Amino acid sequence: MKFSWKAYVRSDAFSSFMSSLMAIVVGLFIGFLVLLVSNPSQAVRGFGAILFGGLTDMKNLGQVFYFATPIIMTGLSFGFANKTGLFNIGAAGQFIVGAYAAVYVGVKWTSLPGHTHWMVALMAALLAGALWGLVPGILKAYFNVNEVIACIMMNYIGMYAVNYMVVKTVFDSLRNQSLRVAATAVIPKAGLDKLFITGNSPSSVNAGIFIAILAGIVIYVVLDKTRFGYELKACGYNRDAARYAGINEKRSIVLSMAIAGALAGLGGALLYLAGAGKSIEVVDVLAIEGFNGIPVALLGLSHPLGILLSGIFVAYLTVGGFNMQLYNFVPQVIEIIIAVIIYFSAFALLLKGFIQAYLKKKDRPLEEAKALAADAGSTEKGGGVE
Amino acid sequence: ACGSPAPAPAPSEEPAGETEAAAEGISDDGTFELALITDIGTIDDKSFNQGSWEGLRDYAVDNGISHKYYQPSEKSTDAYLSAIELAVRGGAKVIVTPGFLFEEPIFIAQDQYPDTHFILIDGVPHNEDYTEFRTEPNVVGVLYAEEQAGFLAGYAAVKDGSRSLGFMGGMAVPAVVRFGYGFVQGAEYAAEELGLAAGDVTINYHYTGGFDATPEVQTLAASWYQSGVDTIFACGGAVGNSVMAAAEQAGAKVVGVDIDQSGESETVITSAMKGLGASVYSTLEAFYAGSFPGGETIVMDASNDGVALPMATSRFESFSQADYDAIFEMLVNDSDGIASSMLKDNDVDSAGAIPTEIVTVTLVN
Amino acid sequence: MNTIYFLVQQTMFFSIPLLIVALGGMFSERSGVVNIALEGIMIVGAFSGILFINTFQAALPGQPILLLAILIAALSGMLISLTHAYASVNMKANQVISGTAINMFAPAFAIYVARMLRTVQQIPFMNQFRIASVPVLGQIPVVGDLFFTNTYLTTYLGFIILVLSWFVLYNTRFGLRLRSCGEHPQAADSVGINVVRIRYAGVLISGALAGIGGLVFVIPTSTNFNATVSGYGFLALAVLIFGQWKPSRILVAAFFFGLMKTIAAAYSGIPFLATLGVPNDVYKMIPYLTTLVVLAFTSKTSQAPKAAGVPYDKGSR
Amino acid sequence: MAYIIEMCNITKEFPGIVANDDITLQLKKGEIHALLGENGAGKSTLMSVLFGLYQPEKGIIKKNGEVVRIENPNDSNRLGIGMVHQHFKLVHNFTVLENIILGAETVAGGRLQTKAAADSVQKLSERYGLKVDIHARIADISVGMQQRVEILKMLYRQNEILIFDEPTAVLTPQEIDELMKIMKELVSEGKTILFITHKLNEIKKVADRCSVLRKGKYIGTVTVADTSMEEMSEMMVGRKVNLMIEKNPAKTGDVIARVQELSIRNRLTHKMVVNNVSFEVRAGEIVCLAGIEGNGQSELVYAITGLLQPDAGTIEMNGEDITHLPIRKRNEKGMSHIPEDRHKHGLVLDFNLGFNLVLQRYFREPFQQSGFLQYDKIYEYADELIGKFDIRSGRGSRTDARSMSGGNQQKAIVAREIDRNPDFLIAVQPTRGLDVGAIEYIHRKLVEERDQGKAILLVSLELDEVMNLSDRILVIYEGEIVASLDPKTVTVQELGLYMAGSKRGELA
Ligand SMILES: Nc1ncnc2c1ncn2[C@@H]1O[C@H](COP(=O)(O)OP(=O)(O)OP(=O)(O)O)[C@@H](O)[C@H]1O
Ligand SMILES: Nc1ncnc2c1ncn2[C@@H]1O[C@H](COP(=O)(O)OP(=O)(O)OP(=O)(O)O)[C@@H](O)[C@H]1O
Ligand SMILES: [Mg+2]
Ligand SMILES: [Mg+2]
Repeated sequence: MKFSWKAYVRSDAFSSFMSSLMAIVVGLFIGFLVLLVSNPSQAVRGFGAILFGGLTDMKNLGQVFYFATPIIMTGLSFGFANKTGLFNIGAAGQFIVGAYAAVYVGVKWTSLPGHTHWMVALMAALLAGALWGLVPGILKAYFNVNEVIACIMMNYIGMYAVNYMVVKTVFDSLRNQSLRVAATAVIPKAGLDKLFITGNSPSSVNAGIFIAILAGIVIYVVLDKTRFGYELKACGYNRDAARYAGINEKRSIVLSMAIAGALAGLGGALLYLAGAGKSIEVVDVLAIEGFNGIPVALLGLSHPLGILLSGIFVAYLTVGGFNMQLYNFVPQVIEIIIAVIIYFSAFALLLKGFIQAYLKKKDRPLEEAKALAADAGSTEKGGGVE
Repeated sequence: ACGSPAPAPAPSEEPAGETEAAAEGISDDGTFELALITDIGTIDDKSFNQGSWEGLRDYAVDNGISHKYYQPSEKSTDAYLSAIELAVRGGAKVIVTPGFLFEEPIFIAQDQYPDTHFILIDGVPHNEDYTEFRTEPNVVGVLYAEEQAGFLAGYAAVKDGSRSLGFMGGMAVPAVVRFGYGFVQGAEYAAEELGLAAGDVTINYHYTGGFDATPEVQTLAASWYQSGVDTIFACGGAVGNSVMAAAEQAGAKVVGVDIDQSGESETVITSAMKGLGASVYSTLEAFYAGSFPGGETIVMDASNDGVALPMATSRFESFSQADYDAIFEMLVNDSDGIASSMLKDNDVDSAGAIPTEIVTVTLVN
Repeated sequence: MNTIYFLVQQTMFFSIPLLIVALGGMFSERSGVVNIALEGIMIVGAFSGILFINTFQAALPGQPILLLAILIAALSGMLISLTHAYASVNMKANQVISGTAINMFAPAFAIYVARMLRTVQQIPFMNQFRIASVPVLGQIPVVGDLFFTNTYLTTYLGFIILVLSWFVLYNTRFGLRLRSCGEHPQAADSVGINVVRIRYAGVLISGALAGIGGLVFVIPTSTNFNATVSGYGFLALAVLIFGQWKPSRILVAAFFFGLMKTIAAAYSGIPFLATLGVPNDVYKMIPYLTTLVVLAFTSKTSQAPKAAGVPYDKGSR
Repeated sequence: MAYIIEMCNITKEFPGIVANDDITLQLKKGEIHALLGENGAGKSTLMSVLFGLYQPEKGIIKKNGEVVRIENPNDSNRLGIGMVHQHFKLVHNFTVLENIILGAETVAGGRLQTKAAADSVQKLSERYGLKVDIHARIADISVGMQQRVEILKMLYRQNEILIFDEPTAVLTPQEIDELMKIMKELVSEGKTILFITHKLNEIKKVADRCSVLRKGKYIGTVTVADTSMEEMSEMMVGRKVNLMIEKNPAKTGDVIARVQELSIRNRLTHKMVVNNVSFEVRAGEIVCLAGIEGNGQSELVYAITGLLQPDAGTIEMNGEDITHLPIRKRNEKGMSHIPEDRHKHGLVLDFNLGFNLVLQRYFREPFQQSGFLQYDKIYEYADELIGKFDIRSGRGSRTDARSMSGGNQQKAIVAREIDRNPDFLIAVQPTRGLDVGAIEYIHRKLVEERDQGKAILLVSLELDEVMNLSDRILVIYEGEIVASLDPKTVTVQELGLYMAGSKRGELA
């Protein structure tokens, strides 16, 4: 099929995209108002930092990808589960157990050959995350336990378990955090540090961003193009019908949660093996990356490719917000902006309606002609498109 | 945020920045000459970020110099370096970095920004795996003898009549550990002086694992008070707020940390202070006088007024200024090797391993 | 015995806010609007209440200022939940999205405003609210020690809210209508009930209660507020589900959680638990593990309001 | 004669469709006025306008000659208009009483007053013979009783104009008779009734006049006594409809399906819902399982199709024991199932039509290759089925199933199940709520399948359907098969008695 711009503009995907875009514009506008209220003289410069901070130099651009990596993963985790009808609010727990597994392998299994060490660590994270997702999945499928509450519980259990295990196995008591992983466990830079560098300070970006993008593409293909994805979505949309169709819906739920967990767990590994000098702290605080995935997924309309974009966008704002400090603004402005964007993205349905109504109005004469022609042919004009 | 720093004299209610925007005078070209980078905490952490910031701010205000603080985007070496870079871009000549977490970033930054000066509080620059320690002429490290501050607090509490004590540290980071060890040894020293019998003094010893006020900490403190503990040394930023909440319920006592916390609650009988702001202030003075002590590590202890108890605001029953002066003198003079033989963070594995005869230490984990 | 008194008194500090907030969530969800924003609303409520106390504590005596602060917390909670109601009811938005937005917004907002007004983000307050012993009642043996010493007005407020919630839900016209909107809004609409108005009411009540809950949570356990309620909003959500959206069971669930949390935090001060040598982190996990196990056995017949989370659309069939 | 209600030139649009197009409807006081029309003709919409659930774009409503504004059900209630909705509007976990008083509560001192309400509901229920247990929860009572609750709701509000939207679709013949009696009684008391049904014989039985809608337009109003059923159905559809099914005698072959001593216990109440049931279905016959809703037929079908595990007994297909086989295996072995609830089991409403048409085949080649879906093959196949079975929808195979009309949704399911060329087809209420045109179509398809030698188990509550379609009738009552009847010899009345449990037969 040939790509038709006109058809695309009329398509559902386009209205979805436009509605997200409108939410972003509104969010940014309100952010600007907040800046204006708090410090009028610097507002324009501060806003400039938000809009262009991520583009000022190569390092900042690299930082965008670095920050995007973990939130893309937790975003995918949430979005994937969401597409299959599950609400995975347990990414925080899955993320941190994944991080722990990766760090454990990274610190302890130093006898592994250099080029496989980090991969094994990633696998370990994947499995640990999957395990953490599996539990709510099993509880949901076989015991009808609401996954929201099970996930919340697993978040805390994961956090305490990791605190305990870090102290037991990989503790740097001088800093009250996990030990640094061996150099071989650090994800390769893949030349990105040469590209995204300003002066002599390179960005922290690494091959992790490729893994995240790959994960997004894989999830997209699985959900959209495979028989397995068909089953998962069928279960998500209508569990009873899936069962009726002979799909093992319990298995689907369990697998779906496990995959969501694996994605978040992998995200934990990508952050803590990034070689940016980050270690697992022994604190009783849930991993914030787990929750940050939710807005990323929602902004991306839970679509894997949308999540890639929205993850990068949110990271872009984060970098901008960091730079905004130069103009005397508190970085929390960024969080306020993102919250407002998310809030308005909840109106997507309505905005979409407006957009489509507008497009339709433009098309009216055309449509009416078509309808006339169609009426002549068929007796019943069924199947509303809206 | 964490259990170290700040001599701030006034137990002010609104500690940190007064009016940031106003005080942070931007110089005409929109740059900031003096910068501070917070670690994960904020400048109102009632701890080393706050103490250091107050020192920097006071100096800047006194001398009309533009100044500002930056928050890194996350807790990692790279993020700290990015924050340093941002500060440099913002025109910083001197950057204050409070906290041992900056040891590695400063180790790197001292070479990257040879024209910028760094004051590293609570640490010495070294590389990732502790194999290389090096302090360039554009860096000065400042360490504190927290064990002496803790010693003073423990000593005073027992002398004042406390027999059942508690130590509640935030995270088990070196500064906090030193405070705790000193606290135990101070209590032991006082008990010996008083001629108490073995077991007469007990200390519950615990790290909460964070620097935040949480209901869990409040509950734990309440349970200790409930079980007979009369004084808890709350050694870790906002942890103290929860301990104070519990003490108010139980009518018990709290020992504050880092800065004079007597204003926060009636239950605070004294605070184990370390002179963070003062050292930042004086180092900045030295910098502008052209005598930046680059390449050195300064140790702040009793002998240079780096640690103290705020006697003017303390609420002791019997422990007097004279008592305090006497013991402080001993630390300054290192009488009987009292200061030099004190066990520090690396000397024993845990507080339970400190050889005490009278004080019984119960580790809670 | 003292240990028991202590445990009961201490449990209140965990359970009462959980109870109040979960009851708030109940009103929202039973009207048909899922409220995942409880955490954020708690923060807003606590923030405004504490800010109020911080501002006026020198001028007014303890209990009146507490009552006023509760009022302020309730109002601000309602105000923020208004955005949730607008999105979920008028705009027929995805309720999880708007809730998430509020959860994100609240702490950022609290920090931002605190810095604007006070230059620092933590807001300290003097705790002049503790009641060492309630006159007369505190003297009663056992019961007095259990419930009327070392307490706060807010504890009784929690129980008052519980009784009121139960009464309103099951014995009033509003309660009947509220429940019908959460189960079958079309049915409610068809008998002339204004679903929009009822859902607004449900969400606003949840906002008020979550706001109060936030304040009640902070007061006994700290002397300052730092833009966080440590995930208790999410725990309240768990309590709500655990309590099957019913006041009596929510009470049980809130106290179960509270007791578990208390034991986990306080075991080192409780003689027989302290000697067991179980690691601290294990104790901390216990409430969550127990919850999972209990849920596994009790969830077969979940009673979630049928229409909760589904925007009401007059036209839809 | 003056009209009590006049709806004048009502136009109501939904996005993409004019549901009511300039419709005028006039009701005389004290009459039973039938409203007839195909699925989607706009009957429910028109009634919803009258009841205040929808606002029309054009048109006015008059009561007793005066223009009234009806903006919500409160207005209609004030005007004495009540409605029994096509899909009952009852709160499932409320009691009967709570449902009746909802929206019309009496309150004293802030407290709900239920006592007085209970008394007056009790009185109403006795007076009209509408037997209900007012303290039972809706979820626990039968559909018939739920309908009585709906009627009581109107009576409790003292409505004088009563709208019944397809009240008989879910009732047994006896219940229908009872309802008709009640309707007549109500009218005799001076109330006015608007009665929607697809069943012409019912109109014949009770209605005075009948208005017909077609595709949103008003066709006309006739006096029922002067009009034949054929004339009415022609008005409605616009063509002649064959109300009788023509079929040849069955040529039965081997036993395809055999159920032996099957028992099922309810998981919650532990009551036996299916009790020691045995029967067989042969190739080339339609066996009908007749019974009043809730007598175990759903559970029986669930057990046969694998949605539920029986507690005892065996199920065989083509001589093989399939009692414990998973659903997919049963499908693969040649079982097809047109489910009772098309929205719950039959369709994934958020999938498009194409995806729904391969619901049991997506994993087979050519729809899938090495794990990847072959979209072109799926749509190709779907388009073929859409053509073959005349499934109408806006965008063909890409139409969201959710946006399709109920009739076409049902056609899609029938198409899917039949096209799998099963040995054994289980059809549960395949024509529920459909108009005569669609019913005719589905009946023809089922007979065709039978004639091709398929074994068909038909579960139906509609007596006409049972009588017309089946070659053999099994009557199920309280979980037991109480009779095996020959449709050629049994009368409808007799069948009704078996179904109601007042008669038991010999088991063939
Ligand atoms: N809420 C709605 N939104 C969009 N279209 C609607 C809505 N309600 C009804 N319609 C459409 O309006 C038309 C008339 O529907 P209506 O329900 O009134 O038909 P009906 O005559 O009652 O049919 P049936 O016999 O199946 O009950 C149909 O095409 C229907 O799809
Ligand atoms: N919510 C809706 N929005 C838009 N169009 C709708 C909607 N519901 C139905 N339609 C359209 O209206 C037409 C008829 O649908 P409807 O469900 O009323 O048919 P029906 O035969 O009356 O079904 P049923 O027998 O289940 O009531 C369909 O073509 C469908 O596309
Ligand atoms: Mg219809
Ligand atoms: Mg209808």
